[in-house]
Amino acid sequence: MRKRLGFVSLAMALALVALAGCGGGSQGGGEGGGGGGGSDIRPGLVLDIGGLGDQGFNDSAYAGLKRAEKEFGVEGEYLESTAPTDYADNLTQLAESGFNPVIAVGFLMTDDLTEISEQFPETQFAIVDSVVETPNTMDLVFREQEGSYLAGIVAGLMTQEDTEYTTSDEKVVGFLGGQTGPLIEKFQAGYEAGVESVCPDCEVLVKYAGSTPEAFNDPGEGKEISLQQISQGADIIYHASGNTGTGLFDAAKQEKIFAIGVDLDQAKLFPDSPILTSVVKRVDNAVYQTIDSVSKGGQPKGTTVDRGLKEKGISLAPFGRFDDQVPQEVKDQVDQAREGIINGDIKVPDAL
Amino acid sequence: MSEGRREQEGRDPLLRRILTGAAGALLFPLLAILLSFAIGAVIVLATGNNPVAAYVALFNGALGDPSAVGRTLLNATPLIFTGLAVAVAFRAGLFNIGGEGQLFIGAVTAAWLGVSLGFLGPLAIPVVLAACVITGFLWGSVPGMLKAYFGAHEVITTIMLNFVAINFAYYLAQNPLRQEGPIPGTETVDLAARIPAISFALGRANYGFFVALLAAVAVYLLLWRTRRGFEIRAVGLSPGAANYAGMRLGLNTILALAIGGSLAGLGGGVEVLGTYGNMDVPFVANLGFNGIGVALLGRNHPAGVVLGALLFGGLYAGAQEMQFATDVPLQLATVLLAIILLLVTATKLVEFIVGKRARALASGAGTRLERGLGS
Amino acid sequence: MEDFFGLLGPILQSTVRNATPLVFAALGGLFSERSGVVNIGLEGLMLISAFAGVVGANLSGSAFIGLGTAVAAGLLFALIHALMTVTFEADQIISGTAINLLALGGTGFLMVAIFGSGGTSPRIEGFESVAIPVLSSIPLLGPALFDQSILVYLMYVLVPVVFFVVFHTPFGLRLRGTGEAPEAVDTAGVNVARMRYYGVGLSGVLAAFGGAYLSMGLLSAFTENMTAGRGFIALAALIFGRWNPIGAAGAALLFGFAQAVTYSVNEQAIPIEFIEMIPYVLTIIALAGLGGRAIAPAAIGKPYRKE
Amino acid sequence: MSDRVAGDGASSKGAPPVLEMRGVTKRFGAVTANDGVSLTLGRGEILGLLGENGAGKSTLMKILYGLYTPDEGEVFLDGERVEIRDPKDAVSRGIGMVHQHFTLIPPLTVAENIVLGAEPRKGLSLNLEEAVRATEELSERYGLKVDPRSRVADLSVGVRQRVEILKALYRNVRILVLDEPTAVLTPQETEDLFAVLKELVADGLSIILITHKLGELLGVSDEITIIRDGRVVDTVDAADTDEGELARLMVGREVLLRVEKEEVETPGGVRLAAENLTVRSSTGALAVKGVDLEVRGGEILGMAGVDGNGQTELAEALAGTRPVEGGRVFLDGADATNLGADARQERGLAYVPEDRGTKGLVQDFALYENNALKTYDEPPFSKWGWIFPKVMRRRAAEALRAYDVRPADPEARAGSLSGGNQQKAVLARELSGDPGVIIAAQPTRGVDVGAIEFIHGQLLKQRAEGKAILLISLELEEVRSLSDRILVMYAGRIVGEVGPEATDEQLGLLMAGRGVEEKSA
Repeated sequence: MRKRLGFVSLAMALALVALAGCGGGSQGGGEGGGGGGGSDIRPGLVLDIGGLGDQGFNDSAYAGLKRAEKEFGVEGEYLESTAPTDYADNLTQLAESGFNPVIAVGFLMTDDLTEISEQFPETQFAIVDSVVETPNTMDLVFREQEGSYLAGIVAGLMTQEDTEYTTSDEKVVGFLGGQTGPLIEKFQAGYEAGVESVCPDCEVLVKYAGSTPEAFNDPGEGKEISLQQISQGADIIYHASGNTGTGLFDAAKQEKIFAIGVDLDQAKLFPDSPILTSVVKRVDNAVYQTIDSVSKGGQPKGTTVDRGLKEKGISLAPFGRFDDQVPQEVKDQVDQAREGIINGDIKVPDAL
Repeated sequence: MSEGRREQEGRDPLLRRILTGAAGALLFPLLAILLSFAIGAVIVLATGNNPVAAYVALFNGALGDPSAVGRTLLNATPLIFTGLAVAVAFRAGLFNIGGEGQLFIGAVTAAWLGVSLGFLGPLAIPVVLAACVITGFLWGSVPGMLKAYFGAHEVITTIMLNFVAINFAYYLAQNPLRQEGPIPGTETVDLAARIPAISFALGRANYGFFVALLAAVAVYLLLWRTRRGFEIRAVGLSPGAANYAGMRLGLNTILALAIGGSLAGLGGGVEVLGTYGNMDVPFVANLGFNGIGVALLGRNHPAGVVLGALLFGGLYAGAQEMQFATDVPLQLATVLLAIILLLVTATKLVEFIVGKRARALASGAGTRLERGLGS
Repeated sequence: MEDFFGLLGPILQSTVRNATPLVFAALGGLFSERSGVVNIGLEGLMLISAFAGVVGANLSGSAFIGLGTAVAAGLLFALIHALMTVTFEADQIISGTAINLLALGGTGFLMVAIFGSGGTSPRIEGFESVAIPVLSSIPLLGPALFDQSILVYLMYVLVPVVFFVVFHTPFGLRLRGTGEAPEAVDTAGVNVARMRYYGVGLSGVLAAFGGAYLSMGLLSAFTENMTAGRGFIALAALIFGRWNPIGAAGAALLFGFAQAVTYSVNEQAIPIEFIEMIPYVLTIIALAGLGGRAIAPAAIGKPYRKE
Repeated sequence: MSDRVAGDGASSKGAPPVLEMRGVTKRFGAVTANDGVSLTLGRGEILGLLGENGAGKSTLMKILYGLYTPDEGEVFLDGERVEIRDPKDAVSRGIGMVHQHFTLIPPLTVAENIVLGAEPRKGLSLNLEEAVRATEELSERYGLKVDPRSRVADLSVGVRQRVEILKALYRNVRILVLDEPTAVLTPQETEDLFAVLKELVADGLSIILITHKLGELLGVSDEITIIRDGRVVDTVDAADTDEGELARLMVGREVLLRVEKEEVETPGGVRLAAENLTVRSSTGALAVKGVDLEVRGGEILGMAGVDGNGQTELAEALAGTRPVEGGRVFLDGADATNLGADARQERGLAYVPEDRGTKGLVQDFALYENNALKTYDEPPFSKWGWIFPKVMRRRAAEALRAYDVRPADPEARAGSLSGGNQQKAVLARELSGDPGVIIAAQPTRGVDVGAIEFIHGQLLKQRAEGKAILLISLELEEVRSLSDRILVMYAGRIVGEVGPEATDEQLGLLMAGRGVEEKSA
């Protein structure tokens, strides 16, 4: 009995391999097409550690996939990674099975993708937050510092106001980073420059949660760091720390200060926390547009798509329910700065 | 009565030999594996999935085609090392939970020397791996010394040292050894100084697997063919008798943990030179802890460790495919492994299932009364 | 330095918060180990309870019902450990390791099954801080000790209660006896297996309070692997505290303090990796220097067989 | 406690016996430990249960105490058939047991140990004052002096035994079983114990006294039931029998109680000596305090004493497995104080440790590995760090045959052998290297009679070959019959030297430390 089961599964495996092999060249699958036209594409997503439910950029990328699936009537697939060992396997698996495009969500996959994209020259790859120098990999990078600069302006001005959540007596704001490294330092640099531009004597408290990826997934530490910063006078804290930031939201709610979210419009995700605004990074758009461009056909591309405020890849979320607590001049200053960045008058630093 | 006893004498050794032989050694792990798969099937059913489909996918992902086999070998390789690291210490009566940290020490050593000795080409490989053995040895000796000189329990110290080692390795990887660019990690070792892949069909599986097999053979020889191994086993089984026989308990404690450390360290080196080419932050996760399971499943015997590592490696490789082909979450593999571990030493339970007869045979020696065979 | 004193209040407050789950888990471990069963699975017991608490609170909308489900889950997993080690004579350390793995894999699995994705659960109503009038206005110590979640107050009560139970009740006498010399307890007509079930079961209940505090007191959501090694530190606190509730609580406070300090150490001064090491290095030093010679219950780790 | 009905011996005739066991059979796997055993215990009676080690005495008593369930047979209490499920059940039926290995919890106090499982309460809490009071009352009533508040860990074995008896009395026992109670006592302490036992039976208790020592039963018991190979051989009236008959019944053949010892002309030179030797025990206390001794070639020096008076530490210090605090050790005239066990062994010292279970043998090693436990690192077993199991096996097979170890299978696990064969395996290893000096600590403890004879024969053979032998034993009979001279150790000191003709009384006084007072007086 067991023997037969083994045989059956082996046979199935062979069949699967055969199918995948044939399917590689010409695919005639015919789901009725949506807007884009090319319904024969199968987008695949490899998510980073943290995976779905991080209420940050994995979720955002997944939302982009969902949107593409709906609009183009295609059926995509996503794979979660539990360890760095998984990246290569996941990417290979998708490419081998004929998925196209294959999108690596997260800069940690840079090395693996460089190798694998060379093995599958016909497949369009893409990577979020990193640059891979192969002719068939699109680099989906963002100028996070631009949005962070706007967040800095909001923080630097609001800490001088008296509201339900801020007091004017101490000019201290906070920054909560996830894993130390250049990516998050882009956020920090933009934020600090933004604060500096409107409040030169403001103090920016900076603390990172750690040097490992767990630093993106440690709300407990996020909360403790936030509470420390609050006790040092911070009444508005911006985080770029993934799930660690949920600890900030807890602390903000408890101590009645403002938080600034990241990646998604987190005020919508955490309605009970005082999240003034968020620096939204449209990973979903990047994913969606990549799928869209593949669906339009043509050779795989190796371009770098750099998105900032101008390309609407980065934006500052609306103030939402706190809108009436934000004075008009703050809103004006934010708008001016946005203009300035888009037309190049303001140069935002991208490193410390 | 005496007749009955003689009959028993004639029959017992044969049966016992069978039980302690290959079949006997595999009986408990195999039953544990089967049972856990049965429990896993119930869990899969409860989540509204088809367990047959899930297990077929699991099997395919582990052994279904050459690249699946390659993934299994790739996953198993570091687990052989960390499993051996646990097994050697276990033979000395010590519980080494520090495999993770020891592996990181070896890995960061390889990441550093692999780059700086890259000019040596393939010659660098043995040099770098030897260095990993040494740093792993030194790091592993720390809990040994803490135990021998201060009486600090190795279970706690090895766990704590894991955190220290990982943080230390990450510090080196992110600061002095840091590569250019946005990805936190060390520079990549020159391709010439890397452990080559076995064949294209097997994917990224590399000759590191054979290094692991060699390490298993070495551990076998160490334990059963050398003076040191004799001492380690004697100390592990009976510290009192070992001390009485003139063996130094402290020294053997330190050495057993240090040798374990060197094995895990070598594993870290093989991961860097073979699989990854450098040490990124984050690096690998849970290899040390899974090594415990591998060692226990393999009854702390090198051959068993290799088999256990292949099972673990296969399960993780298969889970990937399972996640892909069905809606069963990846974590089922971890759950299955946990259940296997839970059951594998529960001798009473397995005896309960197999029946009292097996139990009487398996523990026959233990229940024999003092008078036994002599009078 | 001046900065440090300014921070002392928040650090103390943070110390109590950090120590609370450790104290719960260490007290739990105390019951288990005093009965002769090593409980390296505290980590897993906390994790599964943290998860179950959030599920319970999410489904019912009540934090107290969540606490109930947390305790139920902790107890259930502890009883698995007891079943394996006491009844089936499995190795205690291995069973504990398996419990940890089961909790890690199980919560990950159930996150997907219940909430649709891994990572972080939806947020729930947790236990808010409740300031105790008068006491909370004592300078420095007041906010640290008396402006906390009710689970923290529960912890304050439990330390002396556990001390009383272990050292001044017939149950405690039997429990200690079981961990020291099970054959003696057995011949005195006390059921060794039952005492060990009680000990391990109580460890599940207490660790569950610790887990619930993490996901429902400290935070208000469950995150995968949110215990992050606290179970092991609790174990170290237990050993450092010499299997005495007061000592274990003291040790837990020390570790909590070490952790709290890391939040305010400036990473420009010391690389962040070294700051992260502080609690672990402290534990090793404590074990080597003081706790190493602590004598564990004599029969710990050994299954009791009636020949 | 106080509500026990005082003994009324008058009604004991005619009433059913307090305890009757009928046809009790217990098997372990294929081994039958008890085969249709029957015995009867009358009220106010002391029944001696005599048998060799492994004859099945302890198994029978464990059945009575609910630790084992019998496969066949019945147990009657006061004529009523009962099934005793567990110790709790046994206790509630008035059965108490003082085990051979004490079942006390060292870190707890005497009172805590006594009340464990039947604690007096005050509300929720443990009423310790009441526990202390009850202990004091019992100890006064039966003359069993103990301090209820002291920790058991700090007590001597004799006192611990009293605690065990008090523990049973606290539970209102009617039947008290004592398993080998005299093994750890001096002759005087034994007499004291028997006096207490007589007082207890006068109070209405019934007692079963288990022993393998022939002599002591005659003085104290009313009837003696002899068990051999799991079966009852006979039950005799203590008044109508003698040692010879008991020995014959117990062993099943005539045994020579006296060892025939050849005269060795003149002892040779001093081969092992200790000079003002001071040694600490594992707990850090001074266990050996300034011991001087000399053992000459061709003599057996006996070392008598109650267990725990420093003999163990002395032996370990002489053998090199325990560090010396002060003083010196000489082997064949050379200072060996700073040599390890290994080096001493290379100079011809053999050591048979008292605890073969945890010291002499690695239970889970095969016999060939145990046989090489000390010489694994020497040729021909080892070269350049490698070991050669084949050579080990061959040598072991020879040694095992020569010392009559059964089975003589080098692959057999040491732990699977009987006590006697384990001890022979130790001897095979220790003596086959032709050592010049032999330290034998408790070489016959827990060993069957056949093996005892063999071991004694081996020691005498070594003596005849001119070896120097230090024999440490708790069995006075053994020391007396084998030794040329006897030293008595008490509280870490040598308190006297006597010849083999010394009487029990002489030795007993020394073992109780009385000799010290005489000396100082």
